[in-house]
Amino acid sequence: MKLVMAIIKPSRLENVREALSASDVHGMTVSEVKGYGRQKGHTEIYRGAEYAVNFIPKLKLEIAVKADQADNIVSIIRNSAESGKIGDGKIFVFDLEQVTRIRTGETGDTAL
Amino acid sequence: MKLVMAIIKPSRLENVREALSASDVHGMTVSEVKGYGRQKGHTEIYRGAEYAVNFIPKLKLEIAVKADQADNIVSIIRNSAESGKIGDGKIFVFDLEQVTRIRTGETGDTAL
Amino acid sequence: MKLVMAIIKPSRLENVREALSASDVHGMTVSEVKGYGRQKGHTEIYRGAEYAVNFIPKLKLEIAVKADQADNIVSIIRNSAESGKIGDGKIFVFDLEQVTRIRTGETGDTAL
Amino acid sequence: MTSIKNKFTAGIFALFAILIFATPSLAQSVDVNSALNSTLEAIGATASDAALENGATPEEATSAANDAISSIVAEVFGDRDAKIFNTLLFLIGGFLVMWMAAGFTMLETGLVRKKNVSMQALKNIALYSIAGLMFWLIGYNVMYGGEAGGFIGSFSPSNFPEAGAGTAEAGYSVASDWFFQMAFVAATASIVSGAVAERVRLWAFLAFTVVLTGLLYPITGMWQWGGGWLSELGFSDFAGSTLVHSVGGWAALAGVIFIGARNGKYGANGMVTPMPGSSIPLATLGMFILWMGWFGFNGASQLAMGTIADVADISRIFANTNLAAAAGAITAMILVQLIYKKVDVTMVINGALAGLVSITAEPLTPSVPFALFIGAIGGAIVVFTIPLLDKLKLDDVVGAIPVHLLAGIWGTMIVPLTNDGTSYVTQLIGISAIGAFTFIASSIVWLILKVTIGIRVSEEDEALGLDKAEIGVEAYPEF
Amino acid sequence: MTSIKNKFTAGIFALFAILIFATPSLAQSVDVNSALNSTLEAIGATASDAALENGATPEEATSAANDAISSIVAEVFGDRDAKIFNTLLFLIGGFLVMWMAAGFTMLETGLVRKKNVSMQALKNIALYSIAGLMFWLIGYNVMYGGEAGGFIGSFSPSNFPEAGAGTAEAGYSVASDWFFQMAFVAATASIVSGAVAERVRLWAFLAFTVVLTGLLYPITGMWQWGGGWLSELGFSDFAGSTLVHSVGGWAALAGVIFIGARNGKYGANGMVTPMPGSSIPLATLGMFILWMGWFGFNGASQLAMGTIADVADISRIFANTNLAAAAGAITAMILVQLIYKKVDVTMVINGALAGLVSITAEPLTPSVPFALFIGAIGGAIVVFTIPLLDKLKLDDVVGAIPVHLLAGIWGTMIVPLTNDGTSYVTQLIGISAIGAFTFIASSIVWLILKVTIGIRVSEEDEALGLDKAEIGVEAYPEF
Amino acid sequence: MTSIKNKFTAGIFALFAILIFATPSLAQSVDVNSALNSTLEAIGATASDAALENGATPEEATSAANDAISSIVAEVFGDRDAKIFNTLLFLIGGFLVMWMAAGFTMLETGLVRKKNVSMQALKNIALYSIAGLMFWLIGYNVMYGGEAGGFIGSFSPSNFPEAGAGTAEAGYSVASDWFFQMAFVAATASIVSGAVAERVRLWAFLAFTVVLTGLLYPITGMWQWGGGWLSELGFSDFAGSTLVHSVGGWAALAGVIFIGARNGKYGANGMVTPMPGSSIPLATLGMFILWMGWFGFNGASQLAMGTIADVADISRIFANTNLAAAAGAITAMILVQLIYKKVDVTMVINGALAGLVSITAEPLTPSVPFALFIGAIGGAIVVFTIPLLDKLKLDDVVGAIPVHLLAGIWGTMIVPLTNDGTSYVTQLIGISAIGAFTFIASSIVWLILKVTIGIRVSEEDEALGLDKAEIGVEAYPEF
Ligand SMILES: Nc1ncnc2c1ncn2[C@@H]1O[C@H](COP(=O)(O)OP(=O)(O)O)[C@@H](O)[C@H]1O
Ligand SMILES: Nc1ncnc2c1ncn2[C@@H]1O[C@H](COP(=O)(O)OP(=O)(O)O)[C@@H](O)[C@H]1O
Ligand SMILES: Nc1ncnc2c1ncn2[C@@H]1O[C@H](COP(=O)(O)OP(=O)(O)O)[C@@H](O)[C@H]1O
Repeated sequence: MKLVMAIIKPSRLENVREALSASDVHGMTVSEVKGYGRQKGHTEIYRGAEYAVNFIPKLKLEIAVKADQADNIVSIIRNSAESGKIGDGKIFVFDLEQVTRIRTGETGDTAL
Repeated sequence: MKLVMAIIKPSRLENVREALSASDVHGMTVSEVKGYGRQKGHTEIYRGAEYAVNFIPKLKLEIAVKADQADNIVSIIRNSAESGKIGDGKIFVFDLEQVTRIRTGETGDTAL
Repeated sequence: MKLVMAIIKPSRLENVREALSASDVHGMTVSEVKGYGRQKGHTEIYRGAEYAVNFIPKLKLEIAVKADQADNIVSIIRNSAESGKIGDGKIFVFDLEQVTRIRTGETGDTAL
Repeated sequence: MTSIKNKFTAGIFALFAILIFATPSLAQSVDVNSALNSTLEAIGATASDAALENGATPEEATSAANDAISSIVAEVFGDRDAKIFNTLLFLIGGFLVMWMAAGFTMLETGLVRKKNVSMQALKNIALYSIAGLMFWLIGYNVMYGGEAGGFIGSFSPSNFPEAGAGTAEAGYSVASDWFFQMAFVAATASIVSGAVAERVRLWAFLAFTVVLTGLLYPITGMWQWGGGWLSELGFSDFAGSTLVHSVGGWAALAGVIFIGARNGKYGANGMVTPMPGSSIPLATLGMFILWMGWFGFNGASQLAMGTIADVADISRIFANTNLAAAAGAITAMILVQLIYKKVDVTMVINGALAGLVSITAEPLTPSVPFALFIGAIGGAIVVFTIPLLDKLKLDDVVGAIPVHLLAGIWGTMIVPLTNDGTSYVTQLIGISAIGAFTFIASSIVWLILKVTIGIRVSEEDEALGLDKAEIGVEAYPEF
Repeated sequence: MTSIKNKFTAGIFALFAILIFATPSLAQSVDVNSALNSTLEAIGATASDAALENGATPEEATSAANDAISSIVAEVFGDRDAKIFNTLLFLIGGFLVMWMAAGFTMLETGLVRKKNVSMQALKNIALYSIAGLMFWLIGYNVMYGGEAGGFIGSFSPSNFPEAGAGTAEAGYSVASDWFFQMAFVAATASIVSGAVAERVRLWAFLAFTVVLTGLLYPITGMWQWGGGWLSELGFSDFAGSTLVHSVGGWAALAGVIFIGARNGKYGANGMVTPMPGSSIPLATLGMFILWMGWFGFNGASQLAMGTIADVADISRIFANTNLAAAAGAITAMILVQLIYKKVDVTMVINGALAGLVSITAEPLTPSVPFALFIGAIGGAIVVFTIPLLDKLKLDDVVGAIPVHLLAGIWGTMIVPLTNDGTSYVTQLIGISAIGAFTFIASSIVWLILKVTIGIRVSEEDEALGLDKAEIGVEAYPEF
Repeated sequence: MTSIKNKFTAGIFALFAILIFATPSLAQSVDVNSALNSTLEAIGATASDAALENGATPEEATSAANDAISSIVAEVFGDRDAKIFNTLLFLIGGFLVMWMAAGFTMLETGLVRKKNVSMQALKNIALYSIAGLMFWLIGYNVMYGGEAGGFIGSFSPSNFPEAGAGTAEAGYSVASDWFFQMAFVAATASIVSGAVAERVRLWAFLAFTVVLTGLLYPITGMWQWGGGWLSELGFSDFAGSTLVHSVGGWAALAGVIFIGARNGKYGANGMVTPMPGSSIPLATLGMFILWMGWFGFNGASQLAMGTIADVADISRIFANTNLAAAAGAITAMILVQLIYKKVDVTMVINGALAGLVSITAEPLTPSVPFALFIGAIGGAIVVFTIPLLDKLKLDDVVGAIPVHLLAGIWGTMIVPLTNDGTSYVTQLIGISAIGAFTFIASSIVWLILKVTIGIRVSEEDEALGLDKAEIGVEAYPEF
């Protein structure tokens, strides 16, 4: 199994969620994060003093999938999250050794 | 070493924390997340317009443990987080290559 | 590629960010978390009743880097995040199988 | 003689009529004064004629004429202005006490957890609305429509004089008094709302509010302010430490007992799990709003502002009220510092409010040192009794019982210290009678609601938070 | 006679002296009293001389002089106090209506999303400031400087009497009236601010505010309150259901149409995506502030407090205003419970406000049951029309159009039910004329702004939030 | 003569009877009226006797008696009402200025970081309480108990007339004046609280507050408002640009210097790290509360409302105060847009407040264009001096020094422009004397506190946040 972790723009969440639910994805976990990459922060003024806003709000999606689904999921996310502008984010894939569903105790692919 | 990542219901946190501290767990990191899985969201009404609440608040626990502890920790979490109702959450296990304690620079198992 | 995940004290963020930008790090994702480890919580009083504050606010940094950079990044974080006091945090390193830049579709090292 | 009397009556009516239609705003003084002048002249002539008819000397007649004129001038303007001042006092006091509804709302939304904030806001909007409705429908007449020494007034809606009728026989306009008194009953219901927060069912709470504001509060109110048996007995409660605050506190206590504590609040071995409020600044704002509103609450309870003595008394009440609150806050602050080493700001907020409740039974007679003493003890009461209630597993979310019930009893009991016309025994009788009635009647209402529609949300809804469960709108929604 | 005259003079001097030392004003007493003195002297002498010339006896002359003096004394104090009361009414009413600016700000910052909260705060501070400036610069005279039956006043800044001049010929001080009326125009602009929130460009909105508060509101205001053609026709709008609230609503409607809905609000197939407000407690606080301020809004629109009849009417207005709001809130609460099974607190907030708007056109004549009815229908209007507007894809962020425009029309149309002096036809004419003028004129202004500086932020800025895009300061910053 | 006297007595009894039944006060009328009665009788008799002794005819004597009585009737009601109006002004003004304590609290909790919000709330509750206590204990008499031209008053607690005593010799009730003045001293302490926020030790700050409100403010207050040397010199400060705002500003400046900047605020090379406030809506609410309260602050500083001239002046003050604030806000808004391209709402908030502070030294004499000018410069001052203070590494968290000290100096210096009775030199002397005294005395107090109990929290506690370190209660707790 794989864990697909995507950093996306907050405004793309609905798009991605809809695209994924059309595919075979059973669940997802989302958290609010801030980040920077190519898209550097910008300077802001507060009470006359300039300061750097280094981090830009993003959302982090974590989706556990069967190993063979990973590539497909990545491309679905890529397509639905893309706005073409800098700061669109990244998709990371990790190996996921084991999954347990708390309610039933099922493990492995069936627990996804 | 392994990283155990669990998505649980917010109301089970105290339970899980107590169960874990009774075991050999030295630390834990928690974050607020939202998610969906089998437990889909529900519809809500705001000012007369229906809308889907797709994500439900959950907590994410991350616990780094020695490789051989992982199974035990998973089952402790499973037992203490279970409410038997849909939406109880999932436990993921990842391989953890390296750990460093910032304060001392220790690495590996002793850094946990 | 590796994912370096660091739990640090909130007050050290600026320090770490500056140290990293001096190195070859292209991006970072930060989230607010709470945790405990050696540094246990403390008790607090609210309206005359004592209660345990078990979790202490921390920040979690996630940085995807080329495999050979990982050790260097870990030591930069270690040095810049250290305050020498308990609760300084931990640095975890995971294997990162694949990276995709959403905007361009680039993958692998060039997507970092 | 009859013709003279008739002339007089006619003259006075004419003068009144002129005043009503001409004086106020846009009409010109010239008209007013020429009309006024001839009216006065007529009155003077009539008086003088009467005197002469009665065999007075011309000098005596002149003097009689002038006396009549002087007296009518004094009556018309002195009385008019006094009545305007009195009514104005009720209006200003009224909007200040109405404003306390916002104060309770901010205090209570600040002290409940994030997931129950919208519900608390809704409950407090609803209770203020219901209080107005019920107090109009029956409350006011249950309270003020009874006979001296009685137990209950009459059951009928309030009636205000027609537009332009301009009657103020009581010395003030009836509607202004209604408005002022209505805001008091709303305060009583707000007290209950805070205590039973975070687990009470919305409609059950509102049903209780209907009975409390339409019936329970007005009945005990009748006993004292409605001129009933307690007032005949010599009980004294200037602005309602007992009639408003303790009544709210007793109703809250009954509610807390019948509804039970929030899940997870009390663990095994007397362990208490605090559930910190969602917003300290809003709770602080609520306290300041209440503090401000209290100048209307206590000050306008002087009930008259048409003499220098009255307005000076109101000033004295303002100063005492303010200083009792200050003493309550400072005492609570020092005590929590000494006992707990940190200064829990919610205790200080409660301390200030307890100071205010304590001085409410008698804000006029105490000299400042006494006012400070009364307020300080109020502040101490909350510091010591809030943990005590937790020991008894009485889960009062916002501290309503210590602040309003206990400090209210204290304030009422201490009245005889500075007010010679009162006695400790009578005060005790009043407190006990009102307490017993309110606690028992409230318990019955809560019980009936419990066995019928239910007074507590499901465990699941409570865990989820009432905002999601019953309102559908989160107080502070996220992405 | 000289001796009498001398006596008189002496007496008047005594009066004069007493007044100087007894009337505790600091600076102006001397002027007032010397005026008083010479007036009294002249009146007494004239009356006495006239009496003697007409062949009166000395006694009769004395009596005539005394009568004249008595009446002038009555005038001076009766009139003085009436004028002070009237002015005081405007001052108290004024600060209460000014406070509504804070109410609108809290309501609207609470109902916009987190990312647009600072912008909403800024817009509302700015509009209140601009309203004051423009209403001074031209608005007040456009509204009140015209001829009876006319269409527009004059274009000139307001002028207040010099310090210490103490004139109050109109029955009140001019500056107090200006202050009170200024707060009304600010309310009108606040209504627009809420409706077009979350996407309007700051400076475009402020430009619109300049025209609205300097010109549009004053023109239609002139037609009625300025004594213009509508008032001659017999139109009736006591405190401004139409003149203030509907005018704000029409301007808002034009704005909403020209600016368009927020991105993502309306999807395909009539799908509506709610965008929940950032803070329910702040929205609730805003409602309570507005409710409080409304006592000034409606109460002080009685425009006079110098007679018992006036102050009794104000009291009646307070009671009716409060109960109409309560009825609006309760009706909305019951309806949303029945229709949606949950009680959306923002609907209840809007319901209370709609009750207030509804009663504003005639808060005096209705008896309580009528006031309740009027308010209740107001509450029902918001429950049914808020979703309707969404069907029409009119994106009104805070419900300004249902609350202020629709309930405003309802309140104005129902006036003849309780006020015999009015007719449904005239009410309809007034509503239509004012609505047509305001909607068309506002549309033209919005259109000009649209094609010149632009009225809508970029899509990107809208997604980012106006706080970051135009203000640079987040409302609730994080780490 | 006896018959005349008897007639008189009868007439007076009539008057008396009328008063009893007509004057709608509840308790005290009898006393008032019996006093009134005997006074009238005595006056009538004396006047009549005097006339007879001077050889007047009985008619002349009667007339003299009647004149005297007429004048006393006029006095009684004119004076009674004037005193009631004056006292009412203090009471209304007082609760409005008291409300500013909430305004400062909201402003300051909104502008400090999330981790220090509870502490800011606590400090402001505590300082308001302490201000009341200290101003009663010694402050009021230090300020008002001195001799004309003096430097300091006496050291004794305030004493208010007994309940029902009804004295108002000063033209108003003493307690109402105390209440009003007490709210001013609290405002002064609130200013300091904001400047030294986020790092001052709680108990050190409170100790400073004790000295400031009991001693420092009252001493310089005595110099001017207490009738001391500055007032003899001709210094002019209507409502306290210098006496309240600059005094607060000087004390804050001393505090900021001795406590030092927040850790991390100033980096190497003049780098400034902004620390954005936790809640813009609360800061905005604070500004609106202050704006509202300022009508009491400036308006009631007219000190009298018993004549038409007075109430007209108060109206003028309301209009000027409002427009100066508007000008301050708009000026700040335009300037930040021009300079920084974005409109920092916290600057606009400070701009409005600076406008208010600027007009406070003379809100009466300026015509509107001057008031706008004075306020606008105030707004400009904050925009330019806030970054300047950062250059000087003076870390003033909420902008208290630019708003209250600098705009306060500006407002005081510009008084002679519109007020002929004042001179620039005298204004400068007053500003300097008060500034020097307050700054030096405050510095000494801060220094003593620094070397004894310490005025700054540990670096660790500062990083953690004062809410956790000293309060134990987070302002917005999470899971
Ligand atoms: N090396 C990295 N490690 C972790 N997160 C990253 C990394 N690079 C980018 N991110 C995350 O992805 C977001 C978008 O990246 P950025 O480089 O700005 O956009 P793009 O990928 O379009 O060039 C960043 O805000 C950050 O949260
Ligand atoms: N495939 C998945 N990837 C990531 N997170 C998931 C996945 N499935 C479920 N989750 C997380 O676990 C939570 C509970 O899962 P759910 O399926 O609703 O309950 P249950 O496991 O009891 O059936 C979700 O809200 C989500 O946060
Ligand atoms: N085993 C663990 N798994 C996950 N997170 C941990 C673990 N141990 C510590 N942490 C995180 O690191 C933070 C600091 O660790 P702690 O042990 O308190 O400090 P130190 O490393 O200086 O001894 C904790 O608050 C927690 O968030």
